Amino acid sequence: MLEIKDLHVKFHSREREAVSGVSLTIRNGEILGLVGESGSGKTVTAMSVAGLLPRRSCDYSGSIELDGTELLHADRTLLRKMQGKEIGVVFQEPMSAMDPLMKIGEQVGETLLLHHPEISSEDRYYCALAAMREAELPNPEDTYGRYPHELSGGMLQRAMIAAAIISRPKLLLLDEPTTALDVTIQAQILELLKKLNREHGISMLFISHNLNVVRKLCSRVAVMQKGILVEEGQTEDVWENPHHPYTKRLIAAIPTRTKKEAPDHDKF
Amino acid sequence: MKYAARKILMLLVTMVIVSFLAFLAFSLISGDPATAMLGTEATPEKVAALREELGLNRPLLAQYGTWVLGFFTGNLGTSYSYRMPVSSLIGQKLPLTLALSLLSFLLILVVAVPLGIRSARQSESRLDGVHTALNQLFMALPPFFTGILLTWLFGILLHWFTPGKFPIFSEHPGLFFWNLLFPAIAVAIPRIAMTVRMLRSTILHEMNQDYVRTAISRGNDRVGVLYRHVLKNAMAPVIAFLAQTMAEVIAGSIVVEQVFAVPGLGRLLLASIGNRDWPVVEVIVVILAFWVVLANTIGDLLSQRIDPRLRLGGDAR
Amino acid sequence: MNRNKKGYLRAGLILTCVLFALILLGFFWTPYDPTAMSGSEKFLGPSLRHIMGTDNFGRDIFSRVLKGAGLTAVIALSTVAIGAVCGTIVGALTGYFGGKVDAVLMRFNDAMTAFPSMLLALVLISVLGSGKYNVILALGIVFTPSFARVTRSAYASLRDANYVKSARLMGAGRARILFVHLLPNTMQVLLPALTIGFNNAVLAEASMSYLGIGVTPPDASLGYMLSEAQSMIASAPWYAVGTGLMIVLLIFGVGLIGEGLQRRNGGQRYA
Amino acid sequence: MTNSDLVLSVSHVTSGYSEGGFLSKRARREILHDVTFDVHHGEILGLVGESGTGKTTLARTILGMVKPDAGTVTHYTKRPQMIFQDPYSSLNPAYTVAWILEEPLRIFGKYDAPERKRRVADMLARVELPEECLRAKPEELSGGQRQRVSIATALIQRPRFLIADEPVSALDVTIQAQILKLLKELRDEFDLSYLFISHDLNVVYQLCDRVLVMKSGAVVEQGTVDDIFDHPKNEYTKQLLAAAE
Amino acid sequence: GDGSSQAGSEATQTGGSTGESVQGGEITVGIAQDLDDSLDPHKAVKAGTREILFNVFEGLVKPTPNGDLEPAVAESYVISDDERTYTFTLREGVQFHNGETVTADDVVYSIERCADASEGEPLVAAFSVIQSVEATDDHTVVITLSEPDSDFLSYLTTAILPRDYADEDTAPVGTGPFKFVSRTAQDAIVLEKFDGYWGTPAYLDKVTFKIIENADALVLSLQSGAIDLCPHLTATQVSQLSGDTYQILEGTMNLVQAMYLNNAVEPLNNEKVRQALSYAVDKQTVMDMIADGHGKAVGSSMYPTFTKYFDDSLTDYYTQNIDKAKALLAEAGYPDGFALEITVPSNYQPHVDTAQVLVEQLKAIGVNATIKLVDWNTWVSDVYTGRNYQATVVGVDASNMTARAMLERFVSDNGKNFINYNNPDYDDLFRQALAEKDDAARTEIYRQMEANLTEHAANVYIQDLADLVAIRSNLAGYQFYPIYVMDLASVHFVQ
Ligand SMILES: Nc1ncnc2c1ncn2[C@@H]1O[C@H](COP(=O)(O)OP(=O)(O)OP(=O)(O)O)[C@@H](O)[C@H]1O
Ligand SMILES: Nc1ncnc2c1ncn2[C@@H]1O[C@H](COP(=O)(O)OP(=O)(O)OP(=O)(O)O)[C@@H](O)[C@H]1O
Ligand SMILES: [Mg+2]
Ligand SMILES: [Mg+2]
Repeated sequence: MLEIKDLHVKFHSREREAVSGVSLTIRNGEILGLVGESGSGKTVTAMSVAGLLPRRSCDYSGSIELDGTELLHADRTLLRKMQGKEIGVVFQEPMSAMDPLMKIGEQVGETLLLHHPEISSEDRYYCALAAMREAELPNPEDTYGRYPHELSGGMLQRAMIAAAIISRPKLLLLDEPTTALDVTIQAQILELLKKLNREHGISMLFISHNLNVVRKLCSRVAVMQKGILVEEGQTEDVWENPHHPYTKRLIAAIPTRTKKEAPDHDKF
Repeated sequence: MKYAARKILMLLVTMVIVSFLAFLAFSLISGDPATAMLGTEATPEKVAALREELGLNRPLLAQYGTWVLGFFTGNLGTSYSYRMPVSSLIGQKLPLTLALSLLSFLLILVVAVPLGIRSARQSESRLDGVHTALNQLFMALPPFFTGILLTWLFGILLHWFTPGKFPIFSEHPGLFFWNLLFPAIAVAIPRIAMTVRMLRSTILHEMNQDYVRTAISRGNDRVGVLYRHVLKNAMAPVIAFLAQTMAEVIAGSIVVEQVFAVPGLGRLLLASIGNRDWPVVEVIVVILAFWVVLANTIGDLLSQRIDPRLRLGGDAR
Repeated sequence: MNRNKKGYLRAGLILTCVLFALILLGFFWTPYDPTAMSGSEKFLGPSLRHIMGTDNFGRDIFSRVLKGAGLTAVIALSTVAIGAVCGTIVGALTGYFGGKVDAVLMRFNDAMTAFPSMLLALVLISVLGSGKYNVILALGIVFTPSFARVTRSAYASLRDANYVKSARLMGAGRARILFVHLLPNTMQVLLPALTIGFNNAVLAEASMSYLGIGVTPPDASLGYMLSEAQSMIASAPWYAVGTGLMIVLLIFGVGLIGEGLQRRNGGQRYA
Repeated sequence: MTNSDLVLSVSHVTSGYSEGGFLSKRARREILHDVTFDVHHGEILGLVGESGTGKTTLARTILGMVKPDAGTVTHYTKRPQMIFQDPYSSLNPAYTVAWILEEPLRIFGKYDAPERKRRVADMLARVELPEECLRAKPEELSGGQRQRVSIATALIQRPRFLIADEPVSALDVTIQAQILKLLKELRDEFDLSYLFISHDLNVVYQLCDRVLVMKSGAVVEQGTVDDIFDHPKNEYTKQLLAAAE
Repeated sequence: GDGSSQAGSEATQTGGSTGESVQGGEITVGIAQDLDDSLDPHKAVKAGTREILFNVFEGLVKPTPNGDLEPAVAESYVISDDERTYTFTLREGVQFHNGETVTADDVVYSIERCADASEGEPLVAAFSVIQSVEATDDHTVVITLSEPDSDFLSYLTTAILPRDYADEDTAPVGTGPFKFVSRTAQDAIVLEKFDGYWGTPAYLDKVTFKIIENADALVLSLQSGAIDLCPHLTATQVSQLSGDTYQILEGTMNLVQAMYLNNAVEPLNNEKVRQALSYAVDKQTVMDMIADGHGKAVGSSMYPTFTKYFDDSLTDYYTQNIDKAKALLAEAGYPDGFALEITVPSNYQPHVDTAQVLVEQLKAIGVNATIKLVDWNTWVSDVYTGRNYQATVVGVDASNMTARAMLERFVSDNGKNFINYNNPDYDDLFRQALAEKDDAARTEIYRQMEANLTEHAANVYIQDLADLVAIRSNLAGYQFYPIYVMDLASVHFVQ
């Protein structure tokens, strides 16, 4: 469904390519995990898909096709038609990613306003409420009229998800959606994503540097390092049998609850 | 509403402090109103008698008390030098200064806001550097210098207006504003440049915020982002800035009134300080301070209406 | 935005350096004695002999502008120095410690800023009397609150930085934290504020002298000269233009530096 | 267990923040409620709990940055230090690493310049940073390098007790592992005791000897790592463990 | 329209175009000083206020352009042989602007008001010789003096006010050819022709005095044609008026501009030093510099339009002589000069300009002079009343047309002796002059007093400033007076 071929992105202000030669596919209804160290180009890859590259300040090549539509080189008018409607994006920092002066509900409904101007504002209101309910926001009628600063991080992240799914996009890009959250809330959001994937068949690109999380959610995983895709495969395969040394290190570094080598209890 | 009430209370407190400080300052300033009034006719006996008559021998606090009491009963006192009620004296001057200040402020709004938005939108253009430099140049034009050039060019060489002539509003409203326009321009030019700069960088700052990326990801185009999201967000700091501008415009008027011989509050203030005509000075100081504090309070209240985060009771700025 | 980052700073520095070099030169040498009068050379237009022409006493305007700019610059610099030092100390104390002192001082600050700065300067000059030293003092006092405001907010925002806490844990004294650890970090906002302050000081001094309540002859600051020039605007427009231009260039140069500094910070801060 | 065994004892501490300004009345918001625990010599005590429960507040109270309303904090060592969660604001951006590392010694005031230089170089080597870092300003360093510099500054005065407030949560997983390893090594080398704050249970499990679990400003459970992880008694602890699975 | 200023000549000087005079019309007069003063003619203290109130008020007698007094509210008067009783017969049907007829009671009220000494000095100091004022009938007022005073009559130009009227301060009512209409502070004073005037009525229907304090703005207003008539311009200002919209009349200001010296402070208490300063100054250069040569040099405290008293031989008593000045300084013990602070009121440009020229001239003899500009009120309190200064450049004028008004102030114990002049001979002469009944002899004594001031270099005398009046080309009839007034009753449009 999504096909990234040989993607290169280089920012004018940087020496090194941020993304060099990444090729990826996401199949219908699949959740692909993208992991890698900070600065490895995960976000840039996702932004290229979403049409959010700052085109003036970087060079890019390759191709990105969503169901046969070329996105990377598409003009802004076409992109605008796809953005929000076909591709939804959920960003890492929900607080700064929401317009602080716009009501939550209006932000959730904004995609509809832009892509379906024919829908009356009343209908839009109900659609927004429905989407918020779907994203398991408690008490959506009340939340609709609130402003971002009045909500907790977890609620905001749900609102972001509601906004992203309101127009039933084919593809959802999730850029570290749980990193800023508490473990308990993190778990709830992951459940929610699983449910959406199950019930609506939305494909997802899930970016994280938390391998445990990726393992819980994704069927396939891709590993990036310094702009290069170093490994890709079924999650369990990669887990059990990492090939690339970086992947190996990454997995080794995961704090697990294995027994410590030398417990020194004698001090107690 | 609690917020508004608190702001208004603050305003009153500030006004009381200001009026008292002003009063205190007069007692420190060298020179005595009675001597000033008598001029070359002053003899010690005459001065003493006049001081008695004016109540200048009473303790400072008592004088202040009388003044405050009078203020609230609508009696602003009597000018020492003009021997007429301060209220009617100010009444003749205030409209002109207000008109001048409001006109400059209007000019600033009308010119600077579109220019600022434009300049932000064109921040990537090749000419941006030139625009910024020009903007800095305009910022460097002191109103009294611009004023002199304007009178020379339009008053003397081109005869577009008559320097020093300010027709009464009720008689020639058109001419009144036409003649005020030139001083207003002189006051406005550097402020316009500052406002453009402020708007530009605030908008650019907002443009770089994450929520703009979110908005685009939903399918907004640049214009939509600007008008639906960015401008609203840029508004709160801009309003605070404009409030400050509004406050400073009146100070700019004081100087420019001198350049264009506008018979407004500024000139009355300067003359009254020279004459040690404290009843007049006190009222003008209170009016000016009220204007400044009011502008800031209105700015705060407006920002707070726009930005729900401030409704928690925080301060704009 | 990136393209011009350095450009403004450089252009501003060059312009300002040239002007200050001229001004410095003016302290020791001017083409003519700036006070020497000549009945036969009244109101000469700009020429090679007198590049800015002469005034009603036949004095060379360029020489006077140099001297006047010198006085204006000295006043503005001293004013900024006083305002910045006092303002920084007040701002540091209130911003860092907060609490009641802060609240009271800031209320006082608000009351001070409720007077338009011109008015405050006027009142102070009435108390102190006119003349250049009093102008410096008065303007220094007038500008203190704005510096205090800027540094206060800088200090308040830095107060909770972790490196401050760790410095405290290590046993650093308050003065050391305020002026060794924190002061360099306020430069980002203080430097642009200094340029703005300088420009405001030039403007304020010029306005006051223009109104005849600042510097008095035979000291001639640019503002006083401009008020002289205004009365001759029809017969000697070059006088006003030359004098005004000097003010404009001074402010413009320093303004560019400020612009450059702010862009270097990438900050959008306003003093 | 004697008192000489303790580096810190916190007993019945209640603490919080004052709110409100000049004209509105000041209210005290209580964050910590009756917190009691000890830190023993040489141990790493983990502190877990969800965001906003008051873990940082507890650290501040221990270090005297927040005055407790009730209860006592007793230190048995001198100059306890802290490593902060955010490596980006824990180093003074105005100075070079060399200056930053030397500053604690200057404040300490016992050593002359060459001695200070020597100690700085030693410490730099100890936290495995290259020499050229000395001339760099913090902004030129990566997150992991910064956290190493923070650790070095915290240790250069040779404290015996260190509070680490989520020292790795802002870092990459691979870097996290390195820093945790370093912290462990330093414990033995410098004879340190830690209070290690984290919300990552797995990290705590790997590093700590004992764990405190906090919820809403109160300690709900404490015990050795094995006890807590294998036999959680408190409902909240169970939830946490389940979420971390 | 040549307004040469020899007062006392047979022709009344008038200024303006020739042509057929027209009744009616309105003009705007520019004035450089605000009337921030009481408008009560007895209380007004500023010269600028009195200058304008001249059109609104009259006394029993009033001055004429050639320096005489002519009956005004009084139709005639008789002075008794012992010069102690003045009997005035009031003119029939003189009206106040409020429509009421002037009665003897009003006159008595007005004179007594100015003679009241209950608050120290009376409003008109010379009225302290008044013993009684009586209305013998509705048309006759008798004033009795305690001792004869030959100058007494000239003080009776004091305005006659209606008796039961309380608002003179802000809405003055008098008997002059113009009546007061309104005042807007710092903006304008409006006068209208008074139809009930007893004498030759004014030509103009309405005169607006437009206040433009800023000398520069004044020029701009002239250039733009907003003003029809403007007195007291400087040569610089005049030089900027081009074209033939205006004609320029030249008179003098009727004042003595000098660098007044505080005779009581070091080193100015040394006569040689004062003389040295006088020798250092070249009056002509001053006039050239500040007024393109306009103005009349003076050598003592008397200005030329007072022809009767003016002694022209004193004018060139000190001609610039640097060597002599230096020698005098050396004799006085200041071979290297000294520092001198000249305090100048900032509100009048010619004085500021003069001071700047003086500073330059004094450099030649090593005197390092600096200017201290102060506002008028500071000048009054520091210099004039406080006498706390070294030197000051101002102009001193006469409040009425007597030599005494110019010379009395230098008597050592006079309250207005702001230069602290202390010369026993001078005090003696003044006593003699007061006692002298013969006019010629008294004039002679006054001239001796002038010479005394000059010889002892009481001040560095400079000039009577030129009074340049710009008047629109189609206006005529402007008259110069030997005192500081502006008479608009004779100004009229011409065809
Ligand atoms: N707008 C930009 N201008 C210049 N460089 C950029 C820009 N955006 C990203 N980069 C650079 O591109 C590289 C890849 O960044 P990217 O944000 O994709 O990393 P990431 O894998 O998402 O890291 P993280 O886990 O920290 O989010 C980095 O070196 C980054 O500095
Ligand atoms: N300086 C402060 N003034 C007032 N309230 C504060 C302050 N600092 C923290 N709080 C409040 O105290 C509570 C506890 O905060 P604390 O920072 O101790 O939590 P934490 O457990 O460290 O959370 P995290 O895991 O997010 O760091 C929070 O509700 C917070 O809003
Ligand atoms: Mg990223
Ligand atoms: Mg914390």
